[in-house]
Amino acid sequence: MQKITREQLLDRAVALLSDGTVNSVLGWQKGEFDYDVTPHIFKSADELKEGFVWNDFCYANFSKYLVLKTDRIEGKLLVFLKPCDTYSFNQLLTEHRFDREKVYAIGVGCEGMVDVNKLKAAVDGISSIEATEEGLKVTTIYDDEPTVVAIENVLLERCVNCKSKKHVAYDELMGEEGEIIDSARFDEVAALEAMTADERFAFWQNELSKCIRCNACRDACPACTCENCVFNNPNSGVETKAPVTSFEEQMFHIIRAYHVAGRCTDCGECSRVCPQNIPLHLLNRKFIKDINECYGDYQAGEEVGMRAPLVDYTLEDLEPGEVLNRRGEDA
Amino acid sequence: MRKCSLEKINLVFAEIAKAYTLYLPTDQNDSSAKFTKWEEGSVWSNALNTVRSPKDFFFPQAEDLMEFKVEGKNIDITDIRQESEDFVIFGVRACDVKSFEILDRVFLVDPVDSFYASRREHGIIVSLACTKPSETCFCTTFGIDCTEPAGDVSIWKTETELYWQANTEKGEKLLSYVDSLTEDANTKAVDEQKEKTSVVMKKLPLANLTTDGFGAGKTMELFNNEAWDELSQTCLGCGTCTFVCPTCQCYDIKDFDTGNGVIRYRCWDSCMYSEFTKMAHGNNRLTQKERFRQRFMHKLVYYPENNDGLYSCVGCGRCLAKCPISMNIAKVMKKIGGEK
Amino acid sequence: MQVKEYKPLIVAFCCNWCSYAGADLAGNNRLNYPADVKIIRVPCSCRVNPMFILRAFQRGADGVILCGCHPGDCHYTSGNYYTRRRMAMLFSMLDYLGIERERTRVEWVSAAEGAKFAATMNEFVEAVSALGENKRLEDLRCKR
Amino acid sequence: MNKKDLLREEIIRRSGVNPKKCMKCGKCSGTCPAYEEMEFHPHQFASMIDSGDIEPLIASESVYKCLSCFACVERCPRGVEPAKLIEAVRLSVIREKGANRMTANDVPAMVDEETPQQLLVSAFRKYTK
Amino acid sequence: MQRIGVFVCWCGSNIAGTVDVKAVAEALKSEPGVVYSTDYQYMCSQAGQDLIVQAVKDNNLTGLVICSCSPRMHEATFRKTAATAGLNPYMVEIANIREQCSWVHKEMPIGTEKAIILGKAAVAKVNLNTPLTPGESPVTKRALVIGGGIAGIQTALDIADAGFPVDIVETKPTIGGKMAQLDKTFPTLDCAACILTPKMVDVAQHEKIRIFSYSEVAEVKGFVGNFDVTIKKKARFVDETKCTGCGDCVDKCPMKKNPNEFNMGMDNRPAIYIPFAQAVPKVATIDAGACTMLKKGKCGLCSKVCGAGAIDYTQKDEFISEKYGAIVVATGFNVISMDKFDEYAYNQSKDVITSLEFERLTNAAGPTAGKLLRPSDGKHPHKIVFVQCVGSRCENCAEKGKEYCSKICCMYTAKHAMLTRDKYPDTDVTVFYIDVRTPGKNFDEFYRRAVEEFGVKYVKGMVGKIVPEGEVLKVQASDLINNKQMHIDADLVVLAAAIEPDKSARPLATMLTASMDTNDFFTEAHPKLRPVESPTAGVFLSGACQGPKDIPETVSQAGAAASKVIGLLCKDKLLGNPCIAGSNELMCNGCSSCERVCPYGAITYLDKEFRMPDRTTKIRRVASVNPAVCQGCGACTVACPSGAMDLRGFANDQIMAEVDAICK
Repeated sequence: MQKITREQLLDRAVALLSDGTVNSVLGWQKGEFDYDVTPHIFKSADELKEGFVWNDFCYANFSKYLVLKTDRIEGKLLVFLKPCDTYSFNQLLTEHRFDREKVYAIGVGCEGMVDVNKLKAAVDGISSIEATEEGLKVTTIYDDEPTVVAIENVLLERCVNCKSKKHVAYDELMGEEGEIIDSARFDEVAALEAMTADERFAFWQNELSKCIRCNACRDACPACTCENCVFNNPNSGVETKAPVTSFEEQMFHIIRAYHVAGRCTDCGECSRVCPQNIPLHLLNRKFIKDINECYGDYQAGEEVGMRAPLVDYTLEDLEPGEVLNRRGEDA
Repeated sequence: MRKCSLEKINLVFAEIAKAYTLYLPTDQNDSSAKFTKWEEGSVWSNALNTVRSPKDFFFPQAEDLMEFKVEGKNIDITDIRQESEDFVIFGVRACDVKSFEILDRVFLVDPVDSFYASRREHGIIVSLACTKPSETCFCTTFGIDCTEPAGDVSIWKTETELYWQANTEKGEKLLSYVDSLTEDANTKAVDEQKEKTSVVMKKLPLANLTTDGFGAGKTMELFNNEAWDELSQTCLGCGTCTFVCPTCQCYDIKDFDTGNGVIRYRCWDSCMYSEFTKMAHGNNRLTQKERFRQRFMHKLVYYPENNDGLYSCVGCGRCLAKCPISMNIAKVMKKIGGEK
Repeated sequence: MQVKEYKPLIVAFCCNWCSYAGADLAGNNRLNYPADVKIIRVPCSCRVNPMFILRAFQRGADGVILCGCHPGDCHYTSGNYYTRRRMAMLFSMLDYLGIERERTRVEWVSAAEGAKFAATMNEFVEAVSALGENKRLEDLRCKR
Repeated sequence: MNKKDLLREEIIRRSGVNPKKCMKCGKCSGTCPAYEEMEFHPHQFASMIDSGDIEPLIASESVYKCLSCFACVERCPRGVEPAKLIEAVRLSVIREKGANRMTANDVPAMVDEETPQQLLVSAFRKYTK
Repeated sequence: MQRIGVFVCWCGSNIAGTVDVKAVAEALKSEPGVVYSTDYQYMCSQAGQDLIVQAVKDNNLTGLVICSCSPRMHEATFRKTAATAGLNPYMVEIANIREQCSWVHKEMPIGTEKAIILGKAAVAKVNLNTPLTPGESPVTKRALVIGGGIAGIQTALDIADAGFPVDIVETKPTIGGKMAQLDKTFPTLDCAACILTPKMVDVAQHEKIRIFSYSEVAEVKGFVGNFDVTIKKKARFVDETKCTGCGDCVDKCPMKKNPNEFNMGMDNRPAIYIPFAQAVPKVATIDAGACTMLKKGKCGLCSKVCGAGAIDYTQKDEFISEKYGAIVVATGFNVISMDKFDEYAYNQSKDVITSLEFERLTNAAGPTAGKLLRPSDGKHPHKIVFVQCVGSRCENCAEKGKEYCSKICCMYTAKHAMLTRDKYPDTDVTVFYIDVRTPGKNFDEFYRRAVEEFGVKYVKGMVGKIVPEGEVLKVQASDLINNKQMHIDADLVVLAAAIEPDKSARPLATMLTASMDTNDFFTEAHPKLRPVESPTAGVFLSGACQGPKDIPETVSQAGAAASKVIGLLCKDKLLGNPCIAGSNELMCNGCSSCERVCPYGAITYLDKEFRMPDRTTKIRRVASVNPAVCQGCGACTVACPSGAMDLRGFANDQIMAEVDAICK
């Protein structure tokens, strides 16, 4: 259950709209069900009052929209940013992808967002969801007794392993300032690293073969904002539209992870949006873990203007062979 | 109508698998279901439906069409098509069965798509009536009765029994293989089950969603509707909705130069993509709004206009569940078609 | 059917200033190494895009080796330092995906190290041969 | 590894000092206040430990003559920290003998008003394991 | 579609001995684009080249593949051949079938097979080659030298003598730098002033040289051949054109107690001053922080006594913009601060001094008029201790000293010790050293003379501490050879303090996009082969800004830098390497990744208006490569995620085509 209420955010948004600080609001709009919240640009107070929501399903990371939307909009755009979103926000600013002057950012405290897939696996036929202190009280269309689902059982993976409750960018903060968390987010990567090469190959083969190349991971990723993605560009030599072979599946995911390496803030959108539930964050986190281990701790988006590790070097960097064998011959 | 005990289901599968390649939904480790090839030990999933629709069996995401080699002025073409064998898709829901009709109207009209036609000919559809529809279901909107699935064979599942009814010759033949495992039955239990299901159907959140706002004569009005702007403004332009959709049928044809020849293949395309239908002069749909509109106009307006009023959506709810930003056809229909 | 002896296919990217010259020196000194190694000349090791390496594997290469000037000796002062990071990260990722780590290598070979070039190639070809054909990172369409 | 090398490894591990970093400038011995008292001087500890000549150091009284004032550590331009090397040798002497030369019980007898606390700390460092 | 001609060279038996050249020529005939294929004994011979030219004409060839020796050998030759035949020289690719094929393989079938594959790769590449023309840019025939020490002076004179105008920018009121402060120079012991001041006068009188003294570089824009530099002339409150340097104002100024920088603060100067007698320009400067007229509006004496009417209290900082073709950095060095070396008691006793202060003490124009007297009491010291490597070779004390060897200390300490013993034989001189490093012409002989002829005591060991006690300095040190500790009661201690780059170097490097090492020394384009060029084209390095150097080395490097500058300024136009990076603006995200990896600062960003697909316009930040600065390494092409950045001559599609051809 979120500590900040919908009304608090709504009042602030309405106030900023009416005093002319901003003239549109990027927020979450209620959907058909209690969980299908859609990002939406609200243009008026009435629209906000009718459709704005803030609940445990406001998982969408708005940062990427700023690249596309800020130059299409007159005046300033109010955007709500959860702590993890602020890292993407900074990273995009570092890469000059939008104009900071066009944005008014409100940092919103976040208690973790719900993974709808997990919730649906726990309860079939959801008709309504109510956030309570005990958890989510879910009623069904089958007239069963309402079920109370503990939030911690249905959190998004990225929230289970939340890396920071601290907002690293905002014009205004609503709720308390949190801390950077020493999370266990690399445990899964370490577990994979501990496997044999054959086991790892089998694991990834199984996961990546599910890919349908819908591009949701790329299109939701705040680091993937290329004007023209290499995978869409027929002249790039790697353009593909469908995962025709297992090589192309690997190719797509390796290159995508490589292109965002050092720039990925680990916001987790790729894994969330994947319709095939491929744990794509494990690819990005591998790069982050390697970068941390080999070149010193680095969190993309922590500050604006940081030099990403792959466009940097030191004279003492490890050799590629040393990096490969730093845990022994085959681990 | 024939019936068999659910306890014997694996024997039935084994029997079918002797004669055909059998595909059925099985549970995956991420709590989703997927059509997989039946093998000894496969467990039929209880899930309402699979993430990927069974359209993949007839219209796969990628398929090679031919191979050719150019040397000087000679082009050497090889037909690499492999004759398909008869196969059975077991447990297809009513909505998905309907989707084949929609695809047929695209691929089987002149000029017939021989790749698709061949697969359709060899495929046998065993449909399954729904007992526990989900909140994202809205098949009734398109006149589909989930308790009366079509297909070569229709089956109904009760607590203990499976009821079988062959609808076509292909279906009769299939049933004949499992004759010894089934017995004649009356429709009583099935009717009761249908009754129960229809009670749930009436309570579905989208039960009142209608197509009234769409239909002949409204093309321009709908096309110019102002709400498209707002609906499409946060669309990411990924192709998730089109790729999980059982009725989306757009594809691209591409060449892959292996170095020793060229493979011409086709693969799914998505009208959500900026390069979709890109031509020499450029793109004809320039913004995400136009691309977004195209998808829904096609499903709800253009397709029905060309196909005797048949909508090209079956209300399976996959896009509702999978859209990264939870924008979907139900929201579009309410906004554009006017809420009832 | 005649059983063909397995010959690995090795693509070597060599920077123009050091390693390519080192390979030339190996030639001048008539130092043998297997003909399985095919060299592609690039201005600097930092020109090598990970996509080139994946492309080589896709097309059936069994091993890819990247040679550049020794760190500190780059003709462009810093190119090989970037290469070092890029390749360390790429190879680590390939390893993570279960691709045999012996199939990729970075080696610093100066223009004076003809002997090292030949020795490196002999050693690399041997290591890749021991692994056999690259099955994990190939595009089956290219093997038809 | 022979005994000599083992001892050398042990001293280096225990001290955390790399004697190879020594550039033999002699600033440690130049700064040492106990120089005249010591048979072997701070710079010799660095070079003798590096070459494995540790037996003479163990046998020498020098390890107890070092005041542990750490002036050499402070002044060394290469970060070699000779006092830590001396302490490591001293510890191996005391540990080999298996007994502390000073116990906490001895302290009250030694304390008078004038004794600086630092001296006691130094003494403990020097005479116990 | 290209029309490619393939030319397979036998190289006598060098290639033909292991490669069946006829088979290679035959095999490549059927490759896409190939319309002509042949072989010849020596392709590089005149007859071979004629054959190529003829084939181009006969077959209307558009691209050439030469299967021959290494491109490092004959690429230039065959490019010229192509040009002769009327083709663009960059439409030629070489398949290296000698060094990398016939010479390293023994069996004919294997060599032939590989040669064919290498040939196919070259054909695949040429199919994608495009004609390239080197970019041209004009050269402004004027050089800027930043720093007016011996390095800057020598560079400026050499350039000016070649006929090119040169401007020198010097932050101090006079040029001359550190050398002007020195007394004698090792190892010949000639007087620094005697050899430097004539050069300073040469500079002042040279019609091609302008001196901007008391000035700084404020801004640098542009690139090689075309730098736009803004120079800030600090207000000196004296009109340089009027001041005659008579010194009347200096004598009359009442504010006499200001530390004299030129004498290392060991005596005082007035608020209006001329640093030293031979200053160039010999013009007075008012120290605004010390002048009561400027601070409080009272006094004005100098103005009254100035016969030339040169004093102008209203003078303001002035900004001058000038165009240059080349920039030479000669910012020099400083002695590091001794504040943190408590053990040497530098801050506790006036009698502990640095070597540069010692120079002034022994200089006839110094505070003691050349007599060696203790700063504390003016007495003659009888026991002097010299300490070497103070703050040099200091690994763990980055906040105190420097990790590197300062290089010049061994020699100047020997010089000081020798001169002291020579002039004052009653003085006991001890030098404490870690190593004595004297590589240089007549250097070691000089040091040995100090020991053997002049009786300087060299002790291998280091001073551990110095304690001032009454009139003496208690020096405690080790003598490692004799294995004893030494205690000396010295009258004077001289510290050979480490040197470091001038503080102005770092901001200057940023302006010039020239790279620096961690110690703030400028890095050279290549440590061995291009030691006087910075990696940034058009920026050259002279003197100690690149690393510690003595005078002879500085002067030779200054000359080398000048010759590089002259070589550049001689040209009317700069022809670039056409194999450079280029950004496809439609695909560029403006993310700055390429800019960050570019070692030459060749990439800048423009805000450009683009027509969007929906017919609106949008202003986007896009990368732009300066063709005159880019050297074509390709680092940017990989840093670019969208593939907008590509390298001409080694383009993505070309390299991938080679990969494909090899893996076929």
